Amino acid sequence: MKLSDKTTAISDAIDKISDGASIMVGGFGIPGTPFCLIDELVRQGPKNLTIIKNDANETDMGIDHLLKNGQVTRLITTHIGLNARAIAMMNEGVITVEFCAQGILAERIRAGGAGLAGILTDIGIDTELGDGKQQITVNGSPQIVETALKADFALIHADQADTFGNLAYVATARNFNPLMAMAASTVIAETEALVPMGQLAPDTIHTPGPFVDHVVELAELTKEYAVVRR
Amino acid sequence: MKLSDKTTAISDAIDKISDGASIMVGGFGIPGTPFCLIDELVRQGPKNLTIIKNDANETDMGIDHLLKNGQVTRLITTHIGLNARAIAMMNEGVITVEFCAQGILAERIRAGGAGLAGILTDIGIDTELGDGKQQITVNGSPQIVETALKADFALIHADQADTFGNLAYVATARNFNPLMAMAASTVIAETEALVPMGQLAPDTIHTPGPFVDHVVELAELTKEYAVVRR
Amino acid sequence: MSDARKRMVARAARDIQPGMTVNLGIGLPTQVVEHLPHDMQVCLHSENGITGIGPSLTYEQADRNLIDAGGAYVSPLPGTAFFDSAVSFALVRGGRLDLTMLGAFQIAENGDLANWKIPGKFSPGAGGGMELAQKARRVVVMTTHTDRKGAPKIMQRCTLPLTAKACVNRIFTDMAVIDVTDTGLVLREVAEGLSTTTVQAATGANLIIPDETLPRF
Amino acid sequence: MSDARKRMVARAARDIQPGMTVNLGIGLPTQVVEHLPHDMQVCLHSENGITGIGPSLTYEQADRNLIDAGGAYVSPLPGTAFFDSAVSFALVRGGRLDLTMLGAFQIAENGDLANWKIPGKFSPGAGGGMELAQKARRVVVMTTHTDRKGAPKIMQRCTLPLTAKACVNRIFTDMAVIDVTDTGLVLREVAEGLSTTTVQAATGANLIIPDETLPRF
Repeated sequence: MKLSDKTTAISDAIDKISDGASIMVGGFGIPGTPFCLIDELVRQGPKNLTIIKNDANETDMGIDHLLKNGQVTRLITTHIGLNARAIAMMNEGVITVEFCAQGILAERIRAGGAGLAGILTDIGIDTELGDGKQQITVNGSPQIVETALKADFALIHADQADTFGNLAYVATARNFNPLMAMAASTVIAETEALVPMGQLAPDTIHTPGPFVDHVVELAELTKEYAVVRR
Repeated sequence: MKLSDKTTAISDAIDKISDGASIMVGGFGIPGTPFCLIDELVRQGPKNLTIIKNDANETDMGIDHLLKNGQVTRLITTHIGLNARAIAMMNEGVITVEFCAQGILAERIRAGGAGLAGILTDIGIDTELGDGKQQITVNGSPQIVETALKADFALIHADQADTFGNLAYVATARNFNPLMAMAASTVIAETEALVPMGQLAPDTIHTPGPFVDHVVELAELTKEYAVVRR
Repeated sequence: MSDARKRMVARAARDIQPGMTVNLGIGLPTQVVEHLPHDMQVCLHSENGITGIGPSLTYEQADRNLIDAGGAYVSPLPGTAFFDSAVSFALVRGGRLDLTMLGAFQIAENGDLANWKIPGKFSPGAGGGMELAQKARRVVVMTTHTDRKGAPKIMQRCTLPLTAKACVNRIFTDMAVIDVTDTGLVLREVAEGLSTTTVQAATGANLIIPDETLPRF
Repeated sequence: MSDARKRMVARAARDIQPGMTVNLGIGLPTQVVEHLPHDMQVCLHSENGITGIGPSLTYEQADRNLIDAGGAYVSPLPGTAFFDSAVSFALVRGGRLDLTMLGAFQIAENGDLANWKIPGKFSPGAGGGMELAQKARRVVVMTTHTDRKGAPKIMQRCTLPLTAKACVNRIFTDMAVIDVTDTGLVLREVAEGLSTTTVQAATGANLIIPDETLPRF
């Protein structure tokens, strides 16, 4: 027995994404954001996308290119304070923004990946974020039903990958990536390094290969991956 | 800044467990079962314990010593087929056994560790395991409310630990350990190797130190950890 | 093991397609692996936390920390990954398990499966079986066609507690290969030397028998 | 930063006890770290997936993949661990975060906190703030005592959308240290040079002022 080869050209991988798709995008700030996959998504230009991402990156960076290019109609996120364009588009009604508490966004995505219908939590109870959500009583306490999130695609940034799609992340570039890599019908991972099969120690793999559909090796990193002076 | 030292003598760590305690115990079969912590629990002898563990080990091994010693009143588990004593005690009403689907036991423990009230799943629907459980409708489908599990203590087996309680597991000895290590009020981890601070690579730690209260370095492994000829 | 059961195992192995992620249940299904081509691209999953399982090991070769869910000592492949029990069942319930092969006590004509409990006799708990049966993309069952007393295991309705409802796609027995379809049980293949009449007589539910000559195994 | 605010930050740092796991929110709370003893046993958590955060780094020293939740480049310590966003908030909601220090727009006398939204003006989303406020074992707030127009931030009831109800244990301001108790807001310490009357006058809720002389900071 051996494991299959999932390496794919970036254009072929992103070509699978059509108008109206829902797309989870890894990253928390700069680390872990798949900037190259996003650039290719801008180049190919599918529209009416729903983006699920912790943040909206910053103006002129990452998913802001998708916003600027008019490809996004809906954003499910936790905080967009560093992207003035995203806030303006939200205020003007050009995009619909659904805010989640950050850890609840993580859990909803994880629940989607784990094949659960949702989770029960008291986070956000008696606040605006709890408004209009189904509540039930568990052991005498009111709990909000937070439904699982799944997506058509997940765009993932890995530090290392093998050809089967086993992924390893580095430092705080991990964040939402391993959760999203379980929760989409088609998972596309870009990797800084494509390593030979067996080079990733089995105990240190963060995302097991069966969750991943396409591995895209990055020839070089764009400047968006670099340290930013503020 | 530096991180605190949580190394504890095995007798002091287990001494915190009193009659009536609920205890999660890691392991799936032999790998990952904290046999030395269990032996000390037998030696100290607290009674009326609730044990939460994937399985009941095998006769004359692991938690079977607790069963034989009359310390257990309740067992929450997924499969006890390899322990004839556990099945006999269940059939005679000496212990109460609550069965969960294996992945649902994992999720209930994880939910406890993640501070959630529970999860929503269709696993076990229209079967005996779903009987008597609260159901709600989510997006038009019936879902079972599986409540979070927490415990007073978790007994964990790690391959490597540092003094702060960062833990790394090996191969299939990981199983329920990292989940239980998040879900108990007091987490006691035995480790085969106690390594200097900084020796575990931050990307390869499976359980971050803040979840762990006591680290017990094992002087030697008992024969129960070894390969078994069947 | 009877020659027919050996042929059943070999036949079942041919249902595993390259690129699949597969979970082989304890018992007969485990033996399927011996019939896979040596260089086949297939990823074996075990619910205790592995993907990319390699061949089983002797006790002398065994790693005490590396077993499958049935307790067999196994080996890693290049590309094996280890993970916790929550991730392991996320893979199952989340739709990433292409195929599971399970044992059975009873199978109903609508695909209901009973394989975990015989009230009063055998109640060790379901383990991971419910999730495998309910959530693998394709569920095939491997079993003797009848029990030790000769009673059919394939029946109109299960009388034992269910593992999962309407979950079975295909049944491999020592007598036949049978598909569970929307219109009922369809006989697809018959063991060497048996007539379709014999198979129907050993089955507790109606079999739809196509007009064409059925393959033998 | 005013001298009083600097002294507030230094005073707040003294509330961090050895062995604690602590999350310092963006803004003033981040500066608390500069006032901790160099060899203190404390584990800093950031919600983007780190425990055991070391000192901040200059841009020249920075690792592009290692930031805190506020975007500052930070360093690891011996014993730092990285993890995903689900584990990070499991730590917060599961009760393993001993203390969080947060900024505030408004605090009510019952401990209600508003710090994430000013309708029509500022609605970038709550980020991780709700879970920190609702689930850290101890929640302290650091803020100027009044807003830029001199209006009190501590009031009988918050008028802005809440982050979490009845969550605040202690309030550090540039004027005072105030505890939220079952019987109301208790003035514990007063900034150098201010009278309790001045503090009360700048506060939109009643302060319980103990008879004894209050410590200065």
